[in-house]
Amino acid sequence: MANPEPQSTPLPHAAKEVSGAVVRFVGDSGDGMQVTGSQFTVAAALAGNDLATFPDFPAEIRAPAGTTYGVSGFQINFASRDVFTPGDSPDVLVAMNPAALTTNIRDLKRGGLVIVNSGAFTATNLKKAGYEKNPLEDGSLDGFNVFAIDISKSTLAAVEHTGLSKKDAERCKNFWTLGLMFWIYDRDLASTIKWVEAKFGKRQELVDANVAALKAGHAYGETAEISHFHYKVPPAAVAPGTYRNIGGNTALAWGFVAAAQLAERPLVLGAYPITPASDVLHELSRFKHFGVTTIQAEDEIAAICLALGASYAGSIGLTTSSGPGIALKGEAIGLAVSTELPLVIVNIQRGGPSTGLPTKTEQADLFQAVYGRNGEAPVCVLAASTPGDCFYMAIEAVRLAVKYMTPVMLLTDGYLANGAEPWRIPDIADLPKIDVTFRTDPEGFHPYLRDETTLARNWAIPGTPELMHRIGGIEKSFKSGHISYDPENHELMCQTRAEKVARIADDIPELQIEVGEDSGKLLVLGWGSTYGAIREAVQRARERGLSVSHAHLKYINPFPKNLGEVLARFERVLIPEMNLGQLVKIIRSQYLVPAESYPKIQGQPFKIDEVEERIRLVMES
Amino acid sequence: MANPEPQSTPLPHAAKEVSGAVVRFVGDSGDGMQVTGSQFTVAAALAGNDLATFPDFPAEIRAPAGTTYGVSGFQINFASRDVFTPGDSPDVLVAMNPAALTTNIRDLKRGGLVIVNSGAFTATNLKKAGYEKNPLEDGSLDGFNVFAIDISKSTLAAVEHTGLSKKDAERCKNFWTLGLMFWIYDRDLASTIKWVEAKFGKRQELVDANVAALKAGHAYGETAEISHFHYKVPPAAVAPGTYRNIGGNTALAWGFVAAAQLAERPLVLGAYPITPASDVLHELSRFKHFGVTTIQAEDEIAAICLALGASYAGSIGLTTSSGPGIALKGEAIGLAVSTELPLVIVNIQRGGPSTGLPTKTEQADLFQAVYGRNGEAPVCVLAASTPGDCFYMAIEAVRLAVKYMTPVMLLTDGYLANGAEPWRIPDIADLPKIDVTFRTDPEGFHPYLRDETTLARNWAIPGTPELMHRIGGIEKSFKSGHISYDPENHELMCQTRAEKVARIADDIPELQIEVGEDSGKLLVLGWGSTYGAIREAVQRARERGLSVSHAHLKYINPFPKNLGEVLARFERVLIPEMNLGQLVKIIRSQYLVPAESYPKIQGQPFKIDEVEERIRLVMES
Amino acid sequence: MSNVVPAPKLTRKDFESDQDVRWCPGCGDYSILANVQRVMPELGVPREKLVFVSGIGCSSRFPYYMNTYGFHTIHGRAPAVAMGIKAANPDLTVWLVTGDGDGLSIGGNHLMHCLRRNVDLNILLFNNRIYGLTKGQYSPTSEFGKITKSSPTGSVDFPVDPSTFAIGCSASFVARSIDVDATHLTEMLRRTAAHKGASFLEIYQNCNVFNDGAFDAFREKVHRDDRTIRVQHGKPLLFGKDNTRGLRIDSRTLSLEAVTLGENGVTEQEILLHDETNPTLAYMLARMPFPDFPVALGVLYAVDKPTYDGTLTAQRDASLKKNGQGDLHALLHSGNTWQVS
Amino acid sequence: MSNVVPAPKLTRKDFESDQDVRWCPGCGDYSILANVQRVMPELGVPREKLVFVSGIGCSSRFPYYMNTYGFHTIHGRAPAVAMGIKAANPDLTVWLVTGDGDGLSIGGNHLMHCLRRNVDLNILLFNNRIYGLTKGQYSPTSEFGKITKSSPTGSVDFPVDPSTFAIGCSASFVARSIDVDATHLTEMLRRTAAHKGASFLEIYQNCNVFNDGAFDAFREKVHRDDRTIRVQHGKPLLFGKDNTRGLRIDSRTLSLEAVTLGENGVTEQEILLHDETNPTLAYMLARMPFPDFPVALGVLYAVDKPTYDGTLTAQRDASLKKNGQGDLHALLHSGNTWQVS
Ligand SMILES: Cc1ncc(C[n+]2csc(CCOP(=O)(O)OP(=O)(O)O)c2C)c(N)n1
Ligand SMILES: Cc1ncc(C[n+]2csc(CCOP(=O)(O)OP(=O)(O)O)c2C)c(N)n1
Ligand code: SF4
Ligand code: SF4
Ligand SMILES: [Mg+2]
Ligand SMILES: [Mg+2]
Repeated sequence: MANPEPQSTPLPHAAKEVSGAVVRFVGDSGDGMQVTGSQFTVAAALAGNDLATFPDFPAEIRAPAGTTYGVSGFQINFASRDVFTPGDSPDVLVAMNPAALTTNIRDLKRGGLVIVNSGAFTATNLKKAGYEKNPLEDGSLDGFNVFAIDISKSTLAAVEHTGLSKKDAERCKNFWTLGLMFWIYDRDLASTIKWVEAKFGKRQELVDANVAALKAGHAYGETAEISHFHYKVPPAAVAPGTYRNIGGNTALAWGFVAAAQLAERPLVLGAYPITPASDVLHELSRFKHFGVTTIQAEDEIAAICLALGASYAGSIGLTTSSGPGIALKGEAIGLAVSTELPLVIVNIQRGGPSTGLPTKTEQADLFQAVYGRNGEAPVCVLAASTPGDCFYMAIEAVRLAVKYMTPVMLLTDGYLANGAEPWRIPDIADLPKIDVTFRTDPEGFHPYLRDETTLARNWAIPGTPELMHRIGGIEKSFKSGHISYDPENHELMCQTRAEKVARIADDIPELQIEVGEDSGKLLVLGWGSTYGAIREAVQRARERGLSVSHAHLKYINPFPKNLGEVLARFERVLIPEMNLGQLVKIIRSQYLVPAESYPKIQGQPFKIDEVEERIRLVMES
Repeated sequence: MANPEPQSTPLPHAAKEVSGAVVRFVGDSGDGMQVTGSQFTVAAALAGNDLATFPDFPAEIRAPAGTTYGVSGFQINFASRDVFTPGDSPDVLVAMNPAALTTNIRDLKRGGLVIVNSGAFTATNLKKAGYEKNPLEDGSLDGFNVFAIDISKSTLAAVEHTGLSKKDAERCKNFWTLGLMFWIYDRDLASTIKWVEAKFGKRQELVDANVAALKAGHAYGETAEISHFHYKVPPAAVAPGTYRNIGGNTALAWGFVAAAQLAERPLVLGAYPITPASDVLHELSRFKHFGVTTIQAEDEIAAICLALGASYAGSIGLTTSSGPGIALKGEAIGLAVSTELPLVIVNIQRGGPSTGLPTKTEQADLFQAVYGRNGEAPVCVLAASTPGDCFYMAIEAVRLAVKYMTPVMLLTDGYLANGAEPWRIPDIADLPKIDVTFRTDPEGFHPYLRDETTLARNWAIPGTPELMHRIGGIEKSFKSGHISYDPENHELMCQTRAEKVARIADDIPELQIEVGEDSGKLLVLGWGSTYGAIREAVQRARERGLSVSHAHLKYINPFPKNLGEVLARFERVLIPEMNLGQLVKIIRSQYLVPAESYPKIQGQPFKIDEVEERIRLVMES
Repeated sequence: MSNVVPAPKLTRKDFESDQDVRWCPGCGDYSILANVQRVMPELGVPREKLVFVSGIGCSSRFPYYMNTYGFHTIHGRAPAVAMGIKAANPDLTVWLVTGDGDGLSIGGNHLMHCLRRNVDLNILLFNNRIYGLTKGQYSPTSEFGKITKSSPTGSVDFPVDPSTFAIGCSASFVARSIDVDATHLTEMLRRTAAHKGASFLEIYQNCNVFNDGAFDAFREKVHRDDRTIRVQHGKPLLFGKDNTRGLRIDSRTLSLEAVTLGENGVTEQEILLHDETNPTLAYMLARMPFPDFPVALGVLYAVDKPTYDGTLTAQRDASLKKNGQGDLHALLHSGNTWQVS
Repeated sequence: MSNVVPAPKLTRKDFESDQDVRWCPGCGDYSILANVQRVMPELGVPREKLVFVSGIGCSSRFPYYMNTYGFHTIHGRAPAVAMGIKAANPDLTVWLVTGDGDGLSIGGNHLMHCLRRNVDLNILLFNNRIYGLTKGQYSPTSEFGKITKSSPTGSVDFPVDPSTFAIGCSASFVARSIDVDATHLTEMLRRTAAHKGASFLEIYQNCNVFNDGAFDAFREKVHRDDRTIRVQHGKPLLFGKDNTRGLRIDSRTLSLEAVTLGENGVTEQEILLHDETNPTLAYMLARMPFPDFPVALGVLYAVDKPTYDGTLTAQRDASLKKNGQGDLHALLHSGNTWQVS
């Protein structure tokens, strides 16, 4: 990780082996940084590195060029060892304009490498970015290795032969930059060239221009004084298999497609667009041939109601949204609880309260998930911990929903949604089938007959002869399923619904220690997307000799059966969360342990350093 | 309380002094039981008794006559000592038909007095009530003192002279019954006669008939063998003042009228009808001349949004609803949190989840109140403990909302809403003014400038010159109020909003012990409408020598500052709630005390006996 | 085919559930229930393929009384739930029962979107111009100035006319009937059932407890002929005893006139013919001001239009045809992958 | 009165806030903003009495750019918030800015109720037929079969026409304009401001990022004359270069015809005069199928009707007059009371 090393002067062209690096690409929204980052990612993946990525979009669709709020970024952490987060501070910052530089330079490692497109450092752009002086000239970047290259100009020169207009030609500058970065990290250009060909297909001049820019950038590496910065990151030792890079929202969508196939039932998604959940709708709407029906509803209430209607009719009902949209679904979740229908609700959390920080990440909807409804309305709550895990948790959500005839809330967040990681593609045959049996026997039937073990009521769908029945949100008799206002029956039903969800604990894995011993001084307990940062921080703290372990909750309601025991085996418990301390309250109320909260609520994921530092502080206190 | 005494044979006509009684009137929805109960209540109040009442309506608007689900009831507990609940088991049951008898007889005290209208015990009615045999004849009522009187026939005879149609004449039978009850409890007929005259005013024949029925029933008491049952309940020793009987929803509405006057601001209510909250809308819509504007919105979301709009414009915004409606308001409450506008949300809780038991009471929306929103969205949560207390808590909700520029959620429930108690009318001059100061000074103004003590932002309303500004649900800069996506600023704002609500603890009364010592073996901690039952149960347990005290929370977020200390002074803490244990979880998470839950979720309030029994069990364990 | 045993013919009784009907005695809902149960056997849909979906309100208790599948949902949301049912299984015949509060106050948006999308549902809106279940507040169809518990000095809202609203939402079928007229109502129920797409039937329904007599001015036998017009496709828009009155268009003012045949030389020639497919006429008929004009009952508008669920199914089929049955393995391996061994 | 110092005349600049405008370069929203800022000074309402309320969407960012009071609320709920503001202080002039998604998808119900109630608001609906802020899903006004991220094989929803919807909701003022036509737009903004009650102005607005060219077929200079008709009260419904085309009613079929003057003997006589007060005409104009008919721009409908807030105020005043200022002491002591001493 200790690269670039500004003081050393390795021979030009000799790639120095390093264990990994964190690179951040930043530029104007129109500069194509997301494409650049993705292509760099693919190359790293193909080179066998482990990696994690995170894009950072501006809140505005297309802010005026050159403004600080129009800056778009993409960060990748790739290494020859296991990687769990997109990295804390970049080793390399690629900044395509002054606004990108000013908003990102403070994150760069001291001594890090800065590559800037000096061609974009015009007076206007400097002003838009709020610079009084040109930072490339005023010494404010001292302490970094700065390479100011007129990338715009170099790109124009490189693609001149293609006859593109100046505007179109300049657009290739991200490929020039990518070429240079490929040189620095000794990557193969082939996969990107293939991508460019596929992407621009019929427009040969664009293919030519982008490839020419890419190659020119690459060639530039060889020649300039930048050639000192030439690294090799060997492949990581990862489990054998076929891999792909996958983002959280894609993994989630595919997980639901898989779940539907495993259950051999159609999937009906009711959704209303909202950042950062919309992409799940987009992705699933491509899968009609998988038996997936997506409905863009008029609002979030309609979205959940139609998913519930679909569940009632025997499909797997799914609804996806984010905080404010989930707030609107509360009443209908209650109906799902009362009618005991399977339903999966996904909350891809973003910064709140209210509209909050729509494009930023947060974990502050946990209370809403566990408690946010009128009446005693227990739902099963799950949380995915990495982008790839979204795939498996989607399947798990469906499994539990249909097996227990219950709504299941699956939590992810903006960080998981947009982040990506290499993912070993599972063998379909290894995925366990999800058993769905509809009631068909009229003998002794009523809709609230229950399975003795799971307490799930039977799923009797319209279309089944002789099972005609009526359900609704009014309390029902335990014995007949008819409306009942009987006092004792109401208590029995409330307890039964609670007990049913509680029994899911018998059907889920026990909590494992991810890193460290089974007992000790400190347990760092996390949930959701903080997995990577906590894991690495605990690892590092352990390397410094601290008695600390990491466990991570993917099941929040109910908790794994052994959670109480696990907590009891540690002297102290620290819970880092991207909120003001929600899981910690739930844990305290249930187990009466003085778990300590480490809250961070900045729209940004935890850095490994931050967690490590907090562990140190706690251990010292 | 030990009355009626079936075995004793006091001289007829000599009223025996007893300390109090519980009487329940039950009949068909059309039988006028609510009127009967209310009139009986007024007479008891005028006689100086302390009392509490509870009506029990059927869920159906007007169920077919004679059915069990059409039974309407009214219970009153009146005594010469303090009364805190409508009573556990009635001493006297007045049942106007078989359906009323069958659905209520199991609640009656052993040896209690049953008065039935035998005229309604026809074959059809018996069948509708599910009786195979006539219970008046088959010995199933042995062990009670049963008086089967053909009240229908007696009433017809009594009013014959008025020339009313048979149908109208028979309608007077509730007044006949009331007359008899007045005789039994030695009440004055005057107030009811006055009421009848006012009510039927122009229709003299109805006045005559009802008064005749009343007097006939009264006269009946003198003559029959029932004359053994003749009691006198002396006046209670209550604080001097002017009293009235008041129901929870009325007190709530009047409290808001008072609050608006105390704040010298108009009140704008946005509401959508829902049981059991609608009556607050009905009541407030009569007070236009108090500066109260009520808007029946198209739904609950519109209702809260328009209340928020009104707050923004400088009125006191109020929205009232019940569980499912509150669920719909979650997103907009978040907007109120983010825009830091004063807003009062009242949840008159009913049985859930979903539509649940709409006409029954419950306390299961506490989690929703405290936690039920996306993001870190703290609101102040209050709970009223008696019908009369609703008046004061309404004022308190408004005071805190405008002082702290925060949404305040006030919880009551169906039991408080419909229950009633005598209430000492406060002197207006004693009610503290609510200070409202709008910002008018443009100097240094921005909308999120804060008061240093309360952290409330300044309230700058449209119409104020030079203060034009924009607010919304996106995160704002602490320093300027403009939109801000800055990470540290977001954390600061989240903490500030939390801290602001936390500081309310400095501004509310400390928790008092209602009954018992300041420390000891067991604290029974309640909140909301369980006040009366817990108080009486603790009192009785203490009379049996147990070391138990009662404290009651009216402030739930934040808790009173001394709550932790109070909890620590007791060996054990028991929390009875009409849910599956919600407050108990919040207390445990905050104070890490092993508080024990006593849940009851039957759509019915706790009985004193139940709480007392649980106290006994806990003390023995 | 020859092996299929013909299902025994169902009767009205077969559609009665085992639950006691719990509306107030005298409520208009009883008559609607009876007529629906009467029409059901004619439609030939097996009971297990029928689903009655409703929101919350007196009217929304309807499903409990039908011996079919039934889903009593939450206030205002029945259209969304119904749409989900149809999307999951277009094979089911879905009836939606709602009230003027449920369907037009809290649920107005879902109704609008379900109408414009033309989801294949049979929608019955029981319009009693009041909130029944919550005991008598004014509703979005209550007349301006209505005095109720929540509007003691008169409501300040102008009402919305359900059928006009439906027309504004581009509904493909809009009809109106009335609880007490069994013949007309059953006919309208048949038409509603027959229409493919979102069929919207507004039924005037008397709430004898909280809004008794709301429709007496044209519901009473004596007024019926004069104060209602039963529109029929292709037939002249005549009304009144012996059909002596009629509707004519004033093309200068582009508005309807109620005229009497024979008076001022008016002949039947001038009377408009009803055309179900004409949206403008439907719009005018729906909103004729009473009592200057009669209340229009019947099918105001009916056109064929692809249904939402039909298009969904077609897209599903097309996708299957084009892509074949989805292959999960191929999906997971699509795009860039790499091998680690 | 004579002591009042006349307020200095405001200019467009006075209505610009200190915030950078953050729409995509080229977005139609810029032109609308400029025209609103241009019209504001003419209206003579002091800035502090102006409130701009919006929901969520690109369009809903509007209030941030106006140097007036502004409330950027939550998705779809602006009409309800605005109504609360007017109920609390009818003295304020409230503008509501919404989008086709905000106002017609999630917020359709509030919009409907606000229109039927005739709350005194100026409502601007920016119709770009797309969800802009969430990056390009189809909206309720997108054409059937539209291909977007959420409808890769084409949307299955029939669109709703905002103006037709407003007419179906009994709105008292319905107008339509277009972002690029400053003259027409400012005129419509003036009319919108002048109307007492819920004034509904639909503005076609180009989203050049996600739905570029949505209105080109009639927005482009070359097509403007032929493919739009600018309706004006009392004037004949003429359009086309040199006004050679016009709209005529076919009273047999009760429908509009687009005719060419001079062709088949058509004379100007036969051309309909526009009548803003005729709901039927408004309905027909709003929903004319394009491109067989031109797109109608202008005030389609405008009638006077009591406003919601006006009636509220009147009731408040009447109650004060009747009951006097509310007396809390008397209220608490009303009914049965008793004395304990
Ligand atoms: C979310 C929610 N809000 C309010 C209610 C209370 N509520 C039940 S039915 C109803 C109105 C019923 O009116 P309508 O739809 O006209 O039906 P009717 O009873 O007149 O048949 C209301 C407001 C509820 N159940 N849920
Ligand atoms: C409750 C909620 N649901 C969804 C969203 C996401 N969202 C924001 S704007 C928008 C649609 C915007 O479309 P439109 O109103 O047409 O405005 P435009 O951006 O096109 O101007 C959506 C779905 C949200 N902010 N809140
Ligand atoms: S309240 Fe009205 S609508 Fe409801 S059941 Fe009774 S009569 Fe019918
Ligand atoms: S996305 Fe479209 S509507 Fe939104 S600002 Fe950009 S161009 Fe305008
Ligand atoms: Mg109704
Ligand atoms: Mg739009």
